[in-house]
Amino acid sequence: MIDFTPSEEQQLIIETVRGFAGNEIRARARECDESGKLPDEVLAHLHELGLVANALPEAHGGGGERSAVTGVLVAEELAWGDLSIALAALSPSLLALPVADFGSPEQQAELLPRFSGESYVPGSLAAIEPRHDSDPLRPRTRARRDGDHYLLDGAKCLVPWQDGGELVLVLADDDGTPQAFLVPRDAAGLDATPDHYMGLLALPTVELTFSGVQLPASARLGGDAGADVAALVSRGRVGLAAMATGVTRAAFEVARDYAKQREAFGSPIAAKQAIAFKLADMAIEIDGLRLLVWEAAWRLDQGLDATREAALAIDQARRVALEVTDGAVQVLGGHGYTREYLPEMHLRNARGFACFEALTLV
Amino acid sequence: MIDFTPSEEQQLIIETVRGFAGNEIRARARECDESGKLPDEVLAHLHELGLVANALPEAHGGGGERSAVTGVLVAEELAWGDLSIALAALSPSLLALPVADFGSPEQQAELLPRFSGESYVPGSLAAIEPRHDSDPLRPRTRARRDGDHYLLDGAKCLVPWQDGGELVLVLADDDGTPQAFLVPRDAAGLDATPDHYMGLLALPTVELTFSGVQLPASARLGGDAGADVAALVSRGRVGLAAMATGVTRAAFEVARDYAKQREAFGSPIAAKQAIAFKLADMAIEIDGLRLLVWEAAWRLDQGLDATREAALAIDQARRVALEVTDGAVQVLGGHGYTREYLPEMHLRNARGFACFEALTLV
Amino acid sequence: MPISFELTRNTLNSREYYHEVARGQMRPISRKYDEQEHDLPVEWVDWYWSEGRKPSANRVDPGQPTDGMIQVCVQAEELCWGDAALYLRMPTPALGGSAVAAAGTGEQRERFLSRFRAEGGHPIWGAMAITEASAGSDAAAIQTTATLDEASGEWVLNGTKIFCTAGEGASTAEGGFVVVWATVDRSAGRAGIKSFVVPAGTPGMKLVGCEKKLGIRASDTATLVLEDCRVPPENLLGSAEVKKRGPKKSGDKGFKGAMATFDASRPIVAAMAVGVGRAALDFVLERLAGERVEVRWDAPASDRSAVERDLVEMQAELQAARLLTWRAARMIGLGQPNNLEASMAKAKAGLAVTRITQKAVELLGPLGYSRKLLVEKWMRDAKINDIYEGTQQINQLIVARRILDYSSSVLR
Amino acid sequence: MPISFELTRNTLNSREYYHEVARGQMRPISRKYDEQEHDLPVEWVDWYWSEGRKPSANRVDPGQPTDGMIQVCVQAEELCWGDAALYLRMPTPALGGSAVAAAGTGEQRERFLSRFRAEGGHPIWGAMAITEASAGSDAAAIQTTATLDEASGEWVLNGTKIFCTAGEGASTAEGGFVVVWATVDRSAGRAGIKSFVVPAGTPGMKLVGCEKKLGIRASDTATLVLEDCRVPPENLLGSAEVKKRGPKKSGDKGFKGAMATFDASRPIVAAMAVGVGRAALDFVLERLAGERVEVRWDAPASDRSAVERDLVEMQAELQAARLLTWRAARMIGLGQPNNLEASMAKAKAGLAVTRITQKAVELLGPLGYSRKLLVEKWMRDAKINDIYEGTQQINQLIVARRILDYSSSVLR
Repeated sequence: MIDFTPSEEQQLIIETVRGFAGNEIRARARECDESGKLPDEVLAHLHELGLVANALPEAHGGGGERSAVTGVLVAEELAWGDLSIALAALSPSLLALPVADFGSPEQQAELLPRFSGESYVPGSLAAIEPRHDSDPLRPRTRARRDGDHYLLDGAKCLVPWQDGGELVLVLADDDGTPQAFLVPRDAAGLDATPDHYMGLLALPTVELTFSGVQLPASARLGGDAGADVAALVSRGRVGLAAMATGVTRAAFEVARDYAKQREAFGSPIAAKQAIAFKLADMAIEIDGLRLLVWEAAWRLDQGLDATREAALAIDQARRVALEVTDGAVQVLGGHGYTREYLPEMHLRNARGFACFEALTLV
Repeated sequence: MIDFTPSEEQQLIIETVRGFAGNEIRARARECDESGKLPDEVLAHLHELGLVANALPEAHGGGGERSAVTGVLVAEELAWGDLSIALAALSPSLLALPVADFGSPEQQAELLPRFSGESYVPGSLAAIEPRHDSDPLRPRTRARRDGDHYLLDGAKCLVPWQDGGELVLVLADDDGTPQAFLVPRDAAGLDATPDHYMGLLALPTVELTFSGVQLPASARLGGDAGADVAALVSRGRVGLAAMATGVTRAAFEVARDYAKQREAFGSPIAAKQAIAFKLADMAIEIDGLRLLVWEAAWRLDQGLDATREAALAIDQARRVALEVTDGAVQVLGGHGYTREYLPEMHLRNARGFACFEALTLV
Repeated sequence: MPISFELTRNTLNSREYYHEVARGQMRPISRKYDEQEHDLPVEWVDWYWSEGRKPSANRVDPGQPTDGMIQVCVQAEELCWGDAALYLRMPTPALGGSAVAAAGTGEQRERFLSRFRAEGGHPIWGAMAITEASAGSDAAAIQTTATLDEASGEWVLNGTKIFCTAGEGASTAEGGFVVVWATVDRSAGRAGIKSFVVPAGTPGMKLVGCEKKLGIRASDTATLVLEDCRVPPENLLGSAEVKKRGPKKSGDKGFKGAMATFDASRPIVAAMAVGVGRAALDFVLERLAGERVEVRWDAPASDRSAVERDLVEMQAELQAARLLTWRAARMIGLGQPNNLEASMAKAKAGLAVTRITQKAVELLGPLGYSRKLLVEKWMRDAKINDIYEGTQQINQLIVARRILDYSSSVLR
Repeated sequence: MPISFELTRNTLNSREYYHEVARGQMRPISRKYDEQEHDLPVEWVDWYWSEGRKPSANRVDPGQPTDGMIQVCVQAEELCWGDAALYLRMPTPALGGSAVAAAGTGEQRERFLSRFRAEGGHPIWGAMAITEASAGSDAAAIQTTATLDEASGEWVLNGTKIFCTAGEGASTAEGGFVVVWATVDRSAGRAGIKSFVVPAGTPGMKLVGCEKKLGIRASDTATLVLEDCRVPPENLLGSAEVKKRGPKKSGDKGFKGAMATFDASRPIVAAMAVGVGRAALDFVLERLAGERVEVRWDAPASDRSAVERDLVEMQAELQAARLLTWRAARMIGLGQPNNLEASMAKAKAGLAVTRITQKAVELLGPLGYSRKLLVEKWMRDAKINDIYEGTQQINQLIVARRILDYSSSVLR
């Protein structure tokens, strides 16, 4: 039976995360954006909530409650607080979920407990390449099998790269199919240069170059069959679309509240149709996007193919994220153009969804 | 020096055509749409104005005042009156202008005087094919050279086909390049079936099938070099974009006048921002489109390549025509959905610009 | 219930059935009744009256779980995938029935609605008459009057109603009825507006004619004149009492109650829109697939063709509209107020399918524009969804008021 | 003149010159002063003061035909193709100069503007201060007061101005000035609003700081406080007389006159927008051409790639914006009222370049989003064009009033 009500447990999680995001994350969003630094104490606190660990197998210290639907509910709330912090808080998933899905028993036993331990350990996934037509499923970074090891050559960008991480999961072309490789950050031939973007200022990211980086054959996830990278990419799109929902909701709320409080020509600007209808359209688009995200996540949880639904969700997310955040800046007028208010940051972050791939996973 | 003022002579033509369109054409637009018939007396009167003949060479009875700029000014005003009637009134150009540009001296001497004679003689050009990806420059209708004649095979649609015409100009692929062929309407192997569309109801059109239609080699315009079909297509796009300007202006004006007169909640609906801003956007888009059309036409008159400018104009025309006419229907609400008011016809006609090619030439 | 996107077996069965009805009964006569604008589509009306309305017809097992209003939405979507105009011409109580069900007494519901379930007889229609020449979106501006004839106790109606969907059938076919909105006290504004059931053939109710329209031409959109049209007191829906405005404007609850009918009907209207949009989208997808033009779901945006991008966006828009519709429908079953969500669904669906069908015409080039196919008809039909049952603008207004917590006096 | 799209030789020469300036002087320091947000771009300012402002610099031969205001638009487009923020930081009288030129006497023009043409000296700026915290688009709501000190004959200004472009330079660099809008009589509404030239360094005018902004970071957008700031009577622009509203509202001509400054400035602002949009578009076209992604101008829409379609639409939008801008500019030279056309140009250009630059970021994928290129900066810079000098909404409002022939009291 069709229903749109989160379970009681999910509702509790939503409220917890929303409360924390509203009180702790939002308050630091601007400062983090300006300083280009993540708030360690916030990440530590979020880790305590077990948002990632809950999804990991019980055998490896996790909660055994993997659910993409829960994942998108959490992702929306965190991104509603702040996109950079949300991506950082959930970055352990970038390594942990693929290892849980495709890692060998040894890899799982070695790596998964790290992410359900007492302290926060960041993850990292390299899916985007520095070209206009970057495509996570057709990477130009190449993995060449050479005896019992692989050699990686190529480049990636927009790779989350927080201190404290040891590995990065890299998507590379292996004889015509995309595969995922576990690469130590300090591997020889791997060069990491900090890069900077219009948005995501608080999230440390790097551009990676691979020059004959040598990896053992076991570095490739998924054994002989390899990993289902297409499924990973779908999970990434659904997660990102959920975050887009959160960012747009945040921008919408600022615009709505501003429009009700700001007066011009003797009445609140929200009482003018041009502003009111714009806000109405935003609200409709955000709700429509959220439902597409939920459907895609639900399909993932049912074990159904969700390639199409993930594509629909991210397609809408890209459009809606831009329109709503741009609209929010517009509603605030001159104030929207300043960094005193958040919408300009929402706009900078939101425009990134046009090229974001696999920056989070559900 | 940049200027946007029609010459005095052009201004006089605009006023004449606008007056006639407002008084005579507009009054018959609905009746013609419902009956599917053209008003002969209106076409006769428009012929007397010499709109086509003026552009033909003096040597063949014309006025020798060929100007694409004048052409688009006239096309906009006529289409502001009614699109079907406008296309019919200017249909002689479909044959006369290509013959004037590319016909042999014999063809010019034989054909051109017909169009500057006392009575109206319709023209006809077959550029569109019945497939989703119809492309006038890459026709699938093929002309095969066989000794001293050509054999034509293929199909066309949306071909203007008024009574009284004897020839149709057909675009066909000749060994990899598009060429234009003069085909007698009664040629053996040529079959014409009336076809019907969402709009253009008053303009008789046919679907043509060519089954080994045999033509003398001289039927191909342009001598050994052939005709510059790409230039013809650009002239067609500019003419159509001008007509789109006219149709949208007509729809806009109905919507504007309705909105000022119609009251709801105690004031004219035009005094509501949602309606007023929509009308403002329409006005801006129409003016922007017109200027693109003028620039493309001006380039044609200067003998400059106008492929790009024609593409820009028709690209905008397609978008603007749909948005403005749909918006006009919306402004009129329930009344806009009825055939008591013109915008629903404007919408039906305007949507056709998405597939119209070379239905008029300047 | 947790979040789920799985339709019940009942809904799936019902959808399959109505899809077959749409394909087999409606599509073959779609073009015919688009061209024969004001003719009664007898094949369809008779089939529905004799077969389609049977309780067993929709293949729903009442003993099994249902999706409630979502199931109704799914049915509406399928039938409008068939033909939206024929759907509107079905012999049912339609919006007139919704009004009786919402505001009528048990006796009134029995008296006016049971006949639609009775076996045999001839087809009948219900309709609702609100709009007037000078009262469109502004329903409170209604000029039609209802005057109490103290002597007979009858209400005497006078006025002219336009845009009355199914108004020809409802006003002329014996046994049907039109619910007419009229004011019993103009000085009371909205509070003075009441609705009256006027049986078909009542002296004084005259069918003036039907609108010639852009689309949904098989649907009879009537103009009705009421001239000293008398209805008995038991045909008034709700109370005759006019509650003048109190300090908190509680006085217009009657009007608001009537407007609330729309909260229930808008999800269905939105579902109808989705049906038309899907008709065009399904057709385009199939036709282009035949030409080897298909969406590669895993391709990056930078590698898509323009057509492919359109097809992705059309599907995303349609699905967003459908899910917003289902959400609003689901809330009815849960007893939750859905005024905001119903208007969101209606606004989104109306705009989405207008664009989808317009784009479908474009994507098929001259084929899309031709009357040989139905795509051009679907574009004409779809546009009504931006207009009736609250225009795009009215639904934006309702959404805006809700999200801003503004009354209709602040935001208008 | 007949319809023509041919720029004069003068304009072409001038365009070539300013293009070289943009390429050579501005682009190399674009990123630097985007990152060093509040620093004075000394290289640029000094170069302009010593070289760029020379009358001979723009390569215009006064003996030959010119395109008048269109030439000014072409120059603005080129320089903003270089860097819109650096353009706004140029040591010129800017909008302050426009106000003096429009409303000042010959003596005032000489006194305040000639110094910008004088050789040598140090860079100075003019600025206009209108906006206040509670008076944005609604300029008539200005709270800053100007009180006449009968004793000295001086005007005493009190209030706070925000969003004053070039306000840091104009208020602090000796020789510059800020034109401050203030009311001399609140009860008179618009008619009471007058403008005053406040020389840089006038006691009582205090620079509070500059806004941190999304884009155009090299431009100093200042907050200025006026505390008992005294200016002599000869610094009032126009008449001190307050014409109270007559029966036909002729009383607010002073205000309208001031607002008319915008009719002259809006085409230039629109041209600036076009410059930013073209910067992004040129870059994307060149970059993608390097990857063999190009527009085939003769291809049908059905055969385009999604990227190709975007590139066509971006070029059409930019050219439409440019032509609307030139039309509004041309009307100034012809002495025709251009209030409608100027607002059309501004509205179209602001929206078009916002979308074009946003799309440019998208088309280049992660490269577009990266700070290694300037595309992301152009997107941030472009957005100001939807906001300043009348937001998108204000310009829509002006256009709507004109086409509907509605006064500001009917449509607001």
